[in-house]
Amino acid sequence: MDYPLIVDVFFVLLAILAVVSGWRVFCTDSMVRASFFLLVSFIAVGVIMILLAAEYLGVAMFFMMAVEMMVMAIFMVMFMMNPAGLNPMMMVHQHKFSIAAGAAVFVVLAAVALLAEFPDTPLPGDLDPVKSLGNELLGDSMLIFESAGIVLLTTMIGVVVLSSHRGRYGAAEEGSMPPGLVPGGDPAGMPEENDEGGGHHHCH
Amino acid sequence: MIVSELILPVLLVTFVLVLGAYLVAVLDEAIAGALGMPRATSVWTAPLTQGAWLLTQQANATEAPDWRAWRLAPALYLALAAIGLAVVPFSPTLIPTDLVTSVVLWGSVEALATVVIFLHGWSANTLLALIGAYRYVALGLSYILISMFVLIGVALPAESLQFSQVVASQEGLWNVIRQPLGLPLFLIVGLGMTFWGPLNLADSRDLAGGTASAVSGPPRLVWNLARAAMLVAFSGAAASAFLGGWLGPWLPGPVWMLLKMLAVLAVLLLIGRLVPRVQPERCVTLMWVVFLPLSFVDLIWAGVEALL
Amino acid sequence: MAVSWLSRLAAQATVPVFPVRGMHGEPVLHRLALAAGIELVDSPRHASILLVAGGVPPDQHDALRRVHDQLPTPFATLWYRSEPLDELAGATRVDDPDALPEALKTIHRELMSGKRGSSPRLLPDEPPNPWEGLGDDGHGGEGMMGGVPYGRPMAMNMTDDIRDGLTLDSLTVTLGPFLPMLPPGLTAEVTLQGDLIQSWTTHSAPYPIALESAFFQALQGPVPIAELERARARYHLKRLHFGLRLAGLERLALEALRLAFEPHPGQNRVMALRRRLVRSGFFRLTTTGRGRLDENQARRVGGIAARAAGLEEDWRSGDEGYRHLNFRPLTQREGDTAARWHQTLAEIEQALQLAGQAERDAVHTRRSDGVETPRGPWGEYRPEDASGVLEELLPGLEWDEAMSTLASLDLAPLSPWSLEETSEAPVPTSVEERRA
Amino acid sequence: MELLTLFFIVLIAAGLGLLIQWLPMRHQPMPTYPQRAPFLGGGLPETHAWNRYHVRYYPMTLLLIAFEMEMMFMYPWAVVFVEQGMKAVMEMGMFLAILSVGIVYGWREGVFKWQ
Repeated sequence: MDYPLIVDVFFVLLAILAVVSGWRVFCTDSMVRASFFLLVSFIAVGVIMILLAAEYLGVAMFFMMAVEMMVMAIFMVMFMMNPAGLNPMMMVHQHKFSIAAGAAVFVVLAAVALLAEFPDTPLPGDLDPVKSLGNELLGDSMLIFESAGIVLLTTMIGVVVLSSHRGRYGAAEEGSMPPGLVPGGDPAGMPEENDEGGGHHHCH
Repeated sequence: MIVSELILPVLLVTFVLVLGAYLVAVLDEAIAGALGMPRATSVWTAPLTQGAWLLTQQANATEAPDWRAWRLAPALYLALAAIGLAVVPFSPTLIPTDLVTSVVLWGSVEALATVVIFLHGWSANTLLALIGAYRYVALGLSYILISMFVLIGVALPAESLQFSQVVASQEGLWNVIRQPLGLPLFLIVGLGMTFWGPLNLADSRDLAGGTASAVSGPPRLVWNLARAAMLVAFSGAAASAFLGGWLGPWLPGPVWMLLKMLAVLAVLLLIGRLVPRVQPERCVTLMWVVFLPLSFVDLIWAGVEALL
Repeated sequence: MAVSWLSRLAAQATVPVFPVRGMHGEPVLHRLALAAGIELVDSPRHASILLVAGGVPPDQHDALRRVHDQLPTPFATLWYRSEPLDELAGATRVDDPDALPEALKTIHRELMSGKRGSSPRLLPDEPPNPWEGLGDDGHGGEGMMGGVPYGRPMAMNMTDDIRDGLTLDSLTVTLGPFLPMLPPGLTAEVTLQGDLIQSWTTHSAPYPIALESAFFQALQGPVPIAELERARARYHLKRLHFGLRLAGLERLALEALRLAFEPHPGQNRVMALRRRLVRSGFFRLTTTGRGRLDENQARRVGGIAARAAGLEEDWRSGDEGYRHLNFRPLTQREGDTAARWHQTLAEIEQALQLAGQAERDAVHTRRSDGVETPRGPWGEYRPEDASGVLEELLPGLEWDEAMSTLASLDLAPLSPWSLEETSEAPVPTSVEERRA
Repeated sequence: MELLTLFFIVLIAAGLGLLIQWLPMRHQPMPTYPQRAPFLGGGLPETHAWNRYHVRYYPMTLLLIAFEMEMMFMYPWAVVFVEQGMKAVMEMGMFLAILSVGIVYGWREGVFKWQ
């Protein structure tokens, strides 16, 4: 394919940016900084994707990662000691194992990159990747797409169940009880005390 | 080619951004004066004198700020405003950057703005700024879905994610009439992005200035400038998504575009002066329970309308 | 060259003033709020002049020094009816409220042109705690959390949250006495978890507020009800100004203030203000039904807060003069922030209506063993500081809710002197105008 | 080319933002420690403000992530909407219905309130 030299230059610069900021994630003391270094890394990758003509995916990457890293930063700050890194600390654990794992993954990926035979079919010039993506979503992959919707709905419900403190029937830790069907009656929809049939005991 | 594709767009964006930010300040002063607030100096010089004063004031520091993030946040916010304006078409040919997915890019500007505004409050390491930052995240994460729905709504008839195509699709009828819910919802997004007026949860009065409470001097100037610039960028997006961008009789396209941007700005600034600040918790509930379902309706409306 | 050009431009800017609200300093700040070319800002970082309006008790001088030192250079101080701190003996002092706006502008101009140097720093340039380089990496202390990194310890007091029981750090700060959102003089030790107030301990009460002399005369003998009720309406309109400004409705806040400065504000204008307030969404958007006082607390606070919680307590009901005007105390039921503002607006309207009626018939008060002040009944005792209720009321509220609740409550004790007496310096304007 | 233009625009805007801050600040001395103390109206904090901050809308953020995932499918879908006609309408209807269930459920459980 024919492309100007400047694309190569930008690719190299962005690749360096992605790797360096990815590395900085592990050497900064502040959780918030770590999250946003990761964001920078993802943005660099996103720009590379745009350079590779995957315009929608690249821009979507900015979008998704900005939101996701923001949420990650929030949760980091909520649950980690010393979230701002006022005292220095080590961000990495299990050094030997992680070095070995990192090296192994690098070798495997590098091998894939070098040894695999990539298809060399040039794309048609008038291809509109966004359009083909849309047609795919409405065509062959419709079922996958819709089931993804259902899966995400389950995720949402799971999230709400796990994290919401304020249930429909009162605070979660008080063992929220639905109100009775008659005033002062037993909670509605609760299983009987001696009923052991609930859920996971049934294996088959 | 270099001139028309590189230098001209860059100059155009810089010029509109700076001039627009100045006009935002002038317009806001004028609206305040018209609503009966005491103003001594002329509205035309007030932003300049205020800016000059901020340049002479010492830049404040806090005890242990996250220096780099603190200084970068206003500059990055300004850069995001520039990106936002860069995807806005001024005429069929005068488009600073005509990306195929410019509508999605605009969405990511919104998402990244949340990050930058959070950083501005977080880096100061002071209580009031920190509360402002976290509050803003609640708002930022709430309006983003509304914006997505509304923008997908305008992309439907255009069959494209490109702002220039969106404008072109409004040749017959502007989206503001075709999708009546779209513009009001999008204006809410605009107020949220710039935390202006009723949605000023980040830099509010009950936090003594919130994320800006600990900054002074030049960094504060850049922050104010960036906020105004973001309003300009937003008005560009709103004008091209709903008001038919460059379309209009008699006048040349770019002039129409600028006029429409001014109109959007005037509406936003007026809302900012007339509506009280929404309580944060209520704001999140409103966004999810009222405005988000409304944006569903808008999308369905847009979909049905596009097929008819 | 360029710099002098810049400072010439800066000299013409709207003067950003951070007001330190001292004792009896409110009236002049209300005037400044209406003055052109002056902006009252909320953070000392945004100001070029520190205006100390009214006296500051000696035990709060340290807090004043801290606020003074937080203004970025170049800045100056101006003392309005207040003795400058010893270190700042040469600072400008102005006692005439009419001369104040001009004085502020002059100081700003002189500051920008370099004719006047910046105010000196009062506190030594030292970190709050010495930086301790201990531990493995030269940081604060053992492990991740210890020591005093950058001169301050880290927040590491784990407490259970009162809303959802998550155990997370809490942050303890001392707020006030000059925080613009709090009543002037109020200091409190506040523990926050996130933006939720976990505990609130009031350390010092708000400064006493001075009422107009009409209320004092009512304790001596009969006074015209018209005068009394107009003074009441003015008092509440000024409170409304504060609440609306905090809610981001600057325009209506100024409208309320302008009404307060009018000698004979019309009832219909208050009604128009109320309509605009409702239409702007003030009651729906800025309040969430929190800040509810129970009966006991409401009685302790008295006045508007009590009647907003449904207590029909009003000295005026026992007065012959008022009975002649068919006075009946208004009440609300909810007793929360919104109800207090509804009650305030209703009472302003009622006061103006009573004033109009009383003027026609020249009705005077009959009772002089007590008076219903805007702050509550003054019979045997003067209404006292009620900031104790905050300790029960504010925990569990989010910051914005807490601040709007605070604005809707009137907690300060009443001063034994009237508004006219507290301005001891000679005042050039007539008494009639001063009262406004 | 568009990317290059965008790159320059970002560079200029961010550079301008940093320059305005940096130029006047070059020769300024560091503010004194009392000036750098957090503004609390004369009061002081006991500790740094950075702490394990209790973000009270955390369930909402999680809901948002799940939601946003689904939304990203919708952009490409919008492009082919008119082409596909009724099929796209049906799909959108299903999609929005699924999403609405999530929101209604979250609302009933009080997710959009401060925990």
